Amino acid sequence: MSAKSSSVAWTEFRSNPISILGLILVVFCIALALFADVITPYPEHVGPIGDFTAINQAPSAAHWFGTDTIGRDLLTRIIYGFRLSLLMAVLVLSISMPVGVILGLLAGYLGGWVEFVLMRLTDIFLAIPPLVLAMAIMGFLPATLTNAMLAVTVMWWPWYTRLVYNVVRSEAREGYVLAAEVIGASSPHVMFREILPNCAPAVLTKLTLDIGFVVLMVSSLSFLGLGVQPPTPDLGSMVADGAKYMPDAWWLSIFPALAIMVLVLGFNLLGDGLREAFDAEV
Amino acid sequence: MKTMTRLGLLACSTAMLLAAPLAAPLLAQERPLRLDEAAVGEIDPAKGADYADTVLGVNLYEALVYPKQGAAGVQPWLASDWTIDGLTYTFTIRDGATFASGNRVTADDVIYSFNRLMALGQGPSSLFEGRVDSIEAVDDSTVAFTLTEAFAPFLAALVQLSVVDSKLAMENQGEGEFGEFGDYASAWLSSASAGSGAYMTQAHDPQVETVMVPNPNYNGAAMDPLAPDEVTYRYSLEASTVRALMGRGEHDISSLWLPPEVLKAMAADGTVHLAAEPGGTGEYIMLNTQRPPLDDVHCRLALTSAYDYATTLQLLAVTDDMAQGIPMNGALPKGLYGADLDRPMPSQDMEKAREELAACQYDPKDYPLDIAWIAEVPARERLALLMQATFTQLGMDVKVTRTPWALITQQVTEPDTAPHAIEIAVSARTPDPDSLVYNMYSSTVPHTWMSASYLADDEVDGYLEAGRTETDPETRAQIYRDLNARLRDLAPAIYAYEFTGVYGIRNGIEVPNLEEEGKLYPTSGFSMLFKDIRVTD
Amino acid sequence: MSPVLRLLLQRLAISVLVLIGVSILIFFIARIVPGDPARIALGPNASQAQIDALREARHLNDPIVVQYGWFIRDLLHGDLGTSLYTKRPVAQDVATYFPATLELVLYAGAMMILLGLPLGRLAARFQRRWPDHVARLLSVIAVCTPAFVWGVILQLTFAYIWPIFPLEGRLSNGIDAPPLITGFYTIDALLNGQISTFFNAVYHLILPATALALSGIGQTARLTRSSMIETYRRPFIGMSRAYGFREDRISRRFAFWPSLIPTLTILGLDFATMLANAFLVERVFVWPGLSRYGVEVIMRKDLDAIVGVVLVIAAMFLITNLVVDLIVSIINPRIRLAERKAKA
Amino acid sequence: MTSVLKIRDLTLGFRKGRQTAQVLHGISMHVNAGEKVALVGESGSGKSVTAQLALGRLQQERGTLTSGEIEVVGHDLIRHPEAMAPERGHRVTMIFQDPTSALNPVFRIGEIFTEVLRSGGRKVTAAEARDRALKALAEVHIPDPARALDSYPFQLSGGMNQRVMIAMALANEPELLLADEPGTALDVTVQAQTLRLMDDLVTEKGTSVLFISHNLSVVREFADRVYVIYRGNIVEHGRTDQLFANPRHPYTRALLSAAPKLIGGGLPDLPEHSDAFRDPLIVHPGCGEPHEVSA
Repeated sequence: MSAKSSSVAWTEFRSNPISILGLILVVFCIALALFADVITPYPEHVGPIGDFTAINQAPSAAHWFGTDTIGRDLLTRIIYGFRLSLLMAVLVLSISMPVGVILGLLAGYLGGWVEFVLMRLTDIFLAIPPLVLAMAIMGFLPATLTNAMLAVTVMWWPWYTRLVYNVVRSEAREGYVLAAEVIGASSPHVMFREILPNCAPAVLTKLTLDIGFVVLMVSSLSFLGLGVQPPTPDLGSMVADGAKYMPDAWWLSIFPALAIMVLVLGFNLLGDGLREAFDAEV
Repeated sequence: MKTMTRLGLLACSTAMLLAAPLAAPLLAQERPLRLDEAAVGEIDPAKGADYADTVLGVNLYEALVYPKQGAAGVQPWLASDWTIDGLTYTFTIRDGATFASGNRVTADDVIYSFNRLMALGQGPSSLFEGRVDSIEAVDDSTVAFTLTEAFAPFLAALVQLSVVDSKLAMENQGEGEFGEFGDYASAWLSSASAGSGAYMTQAHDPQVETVMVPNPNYNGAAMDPLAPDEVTYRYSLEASTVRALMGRGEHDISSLWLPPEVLKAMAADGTVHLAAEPGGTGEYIMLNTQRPPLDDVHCRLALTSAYDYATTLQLLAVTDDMAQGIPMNGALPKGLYGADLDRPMPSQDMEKAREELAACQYDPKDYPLDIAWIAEVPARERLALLMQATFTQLGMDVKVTRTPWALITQQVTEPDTAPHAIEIAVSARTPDPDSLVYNMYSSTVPHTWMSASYLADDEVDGYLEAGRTETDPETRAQIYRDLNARLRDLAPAIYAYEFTGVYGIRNGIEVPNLEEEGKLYPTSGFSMLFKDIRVTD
Repeated sequence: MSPVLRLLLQRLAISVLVLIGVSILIFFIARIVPGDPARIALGPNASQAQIDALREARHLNDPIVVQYGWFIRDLLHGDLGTSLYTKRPVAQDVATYFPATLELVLYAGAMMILLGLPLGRLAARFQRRWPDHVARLLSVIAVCTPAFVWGVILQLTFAYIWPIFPLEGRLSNGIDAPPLITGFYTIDALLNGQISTFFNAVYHLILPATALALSGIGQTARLTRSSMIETYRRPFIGMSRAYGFREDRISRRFAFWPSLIPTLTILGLDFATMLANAFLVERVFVWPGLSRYGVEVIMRKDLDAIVGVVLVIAAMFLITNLVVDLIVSIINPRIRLAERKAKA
Repeated sequence: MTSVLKIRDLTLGFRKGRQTAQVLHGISMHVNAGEKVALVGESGSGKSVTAQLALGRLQQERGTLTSGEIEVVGHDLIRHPEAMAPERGHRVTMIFQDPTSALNPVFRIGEIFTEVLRSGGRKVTAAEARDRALKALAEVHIPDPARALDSYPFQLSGGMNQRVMIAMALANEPELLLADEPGTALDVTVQAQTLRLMDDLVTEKGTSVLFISHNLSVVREFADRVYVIYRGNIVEHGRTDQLFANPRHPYTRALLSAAPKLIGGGLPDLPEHSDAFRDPLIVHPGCGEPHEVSA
């Protein structure tokens, strides 16, 4: 599973130019998101305030990506869109990942009825395509940013549960776990100290890949009008809103679409690189 | 695997080769007409509520009366004439009026249709609720309504009573709660038409389209010889799709809800011309008079003064001489009694806004203002954002929410859950101001999206009741002018602008009712009579 | 009982349990949300009396567990309630719109398999050489781009700028739908011998199916590649090479089939993703399917319809997984012949 | 006397990034027709890569650096490794450590066998293939050859699979059989049985064998001649009787003294490392390489 030490993994990672490209893209996007206030040409355009004299302008020197239907600079909004997407992905995963991991540990290690209940529950969640479940939840709740994150979080944890469960099931038969049990280590100790570290490469790799996929999911929800609400800049709703003006104002949806692509691509390449480097099963 | 791949490729390439010549639509009809609407089409006239339903209703069915062309009031339609004797209205059905099924239109059909409308309790039933004491057939072609009390808007309201073929309906009724009438053919009439209108349904799918063909037994107002011989009314097309289809000549008339940029781009292509359908619809930014701080009239007046009317109109402009809205100077759109066209149009006055705000008992900082806009109409987002930008200048904390229509209808039932401000288009459903303002401002009506201001003002209620019982047209007009003045003072809404529907029409299609002077039916949707449309290519 | 049959029955039982779980989950979510379902169902003009009557008729005053009982009873009678959006029974709507979605998804699924598997196989065979790099780059881009973006791009490019394909819909204007047999226009057209309708339907399927399939193709290619690379490391491939099996025979047969087993299992999940992505693609191409219906009912808080759509999609997903299990057990002799081994 | 395998001053290195890992440091060895030669060493000593080089496969991989000479059944595999392609499975075949994992799990024995008979593009009809496979399986004393052909590898025992493997290896009458730790994964008695079976058959057919093994007892029983390899260098070369009777290289001696532990397979415990293990090659009398004799 995690036969490779981290230094070997790093050497391997470094030798793959595609992984490095992923890392660069990720760092680039994060940097844009972090320093959005400084970088963006029109930071005031993040909100509802636009410039009604400069509506739907094609890309130009003043507005590299053009302006939107109320005259806001699209580049500015895309950069803030990065910030929002990343923030949402981090929040969603920082809840669903630990929950999923702990439940997976419990199910895999304790077995018995705990395993049965948790894994059947996981099956139920995994039996509905994630986007559909998230949409359905959004269908019942008011469309707000918080609810969108909640919906995605609710459907995301089972993936970690299943992943960790599978790792635990194979690790539990490994010698070191048996050894720890023989010397009378407590269950929490075995779970968290012995097994958990061995799940880390798989979980971390999945986490990296998932940042991309959460961005994808959230933007899909927004595309359908079920996620982030205006005037908050969100890449998915920018694509949806812009699509109405195709093909005349093509920049309105093409640039945000490319932005989603770049963001997801970055995390995917990085995640792939990590997977190969750690030889992790995801 | 190898063979499978090859087969797949073969199949794909063959399909492409063979499909290419089929790309051009195979037109079975000589004069097809294809148009679309944003909403879902409901073809049951007893359930229809919005613009698309009205268009379907006037083409598939006939009502006893119809709005006058190019003027206020009503004209004969299915009824050839009528008499009013106190509270009794007696209608004579047009000679030879026949349903598409071949059945003759009789007084019993009118009675069935009215009872059906009231029993189902949806759609236009509220126009008649509690107003009709009895309805009876004087003879086969004469029907009499007796009212409970004087009700001036009654005649105009009848434009919304579509007459259903009762024999056909009863043959097709299902099990239901209405005794001998079963389900009042509720299920069946949502999938097929049974009327005497110029067209009848050939196929209907509420999510996709309604296909209509001429009614062979139609004998109503003359049909243009070039009228379409097949009409496809399509639902929920994206603006970009409509634009592209029209560019390819695969679509004829766009919906009313295209953003101005799209209309403009289509017109610029040279294959499409624009036509406007003004009148009858006000765009109201309803202010919640029950929730602080807007329960104080000064706070409301601050908003109406601060509203940027000029930019609004600028955002609605399609071309130099056409826009999706015109200025409005009160609660009533022009063309209705009581709309006074002489008054100046409102304009933004930040000075006055600040004064009013100072007079308001609340500090705006303590009360964040939430503004909702209807998710289904994207162009409204701009106006919501414009408000956010303007009101923020007054020192208010403004939040904007995109809310789906269904959710709005739910929120507005309780003043506490309703937003502070929401832009809603309200149309007069009949050629009478009562059908517009009564439901909006009477304190006696249940809370609905039309009454999202929750106004409770005795003076307003007084005018509204007087307008209903007064039958002299001139006195009535004065009542509505007084009402209008009172509503300006109370500011239960920002009267943002009067909505003008702008259609993109493919060159080769002529819609005289919209394009020729004096041919417009001033009630929203009533001009879209397919029988009057000419397909010239 | 054959092992395959036994496995299938076992899976079927689990699927039914899971489906019941899904119904509980979705039912309770639908009931705990704010808002009175009766009020929502009746619309803004309803009187309190009408609302009370509907609450009574639909057992909304009973405890939620009892309500679930009623719900299941109706469900077993094929009654999913009434849609506010179309004002028709949800079951009827589902029956009307589902075939369109299924047809789209099946064509996309076929594209995913017919293009994704060979692409992944090629990448694995030429690992770390240019066909691999090209295939990987293409597939990662395909995976990272949301289906709606593909839809928008394909529509813009191939229906607008170069009007090769139709913009939207299932059939051209003027072509009538074939008589209803399966609801799949392509199949119904063929069954009725309407060749031109068949090609017209296929012609309309190409763009939306491609938009839907692209991320699946990428995902399949990636999975196939990594699974085959794994297989290439196994001793039996070393044996094949030591015995001079031709490299393309190995790639097509001896490494491919063993790799397919893990790949297929995950392909089932990809198919589920497609069912979900259909929501996005149908919106772009105005495809009159269940997903588009789903979006509309979700936007309108049409509770009965939402529950119905989610249940149908979950059922579809479970059926897909059953089919995948069946295929895997046929490909994998270990499962097929489990019994014989037990005897031996 | 003709050599089916001739290696001279062969070096092998793998390049990774800017570094090169040297695996073979110039080894020379040969296998004559009909001869059974063993290459003995610990894992990682370079014995398995030698087999891969003899198949012409390793040198075609990127990052592989070779020099010297390697000639198998008359082909120069340094310059033309691709020449081996049609010979694999025919003139040169191989037997593996674990027969069960070396047989493709999703194909029937019959399908794999047919592929073996057809390898290198030879035209063999299905009926003909089945016929030859049945005969070959009968030769290795498989009780019900027809049933075995219709079975999947996991349905047969390890011993049966090894017999199948041997039948496949010999079905095309090869000149050279590479036996890479043959049957190490099997039970000791089964391993011994199958090895004896193989030995009988190769002796009968006159096939040359290169044993690659760390198992000295196996080597002692089946090999005519032995090369001992240590970290990429051949350290001792002699006839089996000479070498076991009189091991002269310190490494060989260490190996032999550890031998009891090694019997029965399993990974050999590393004999304690000593600088003496790096002593130069010791060749027993009469055992020189062909080029040295002729030179």
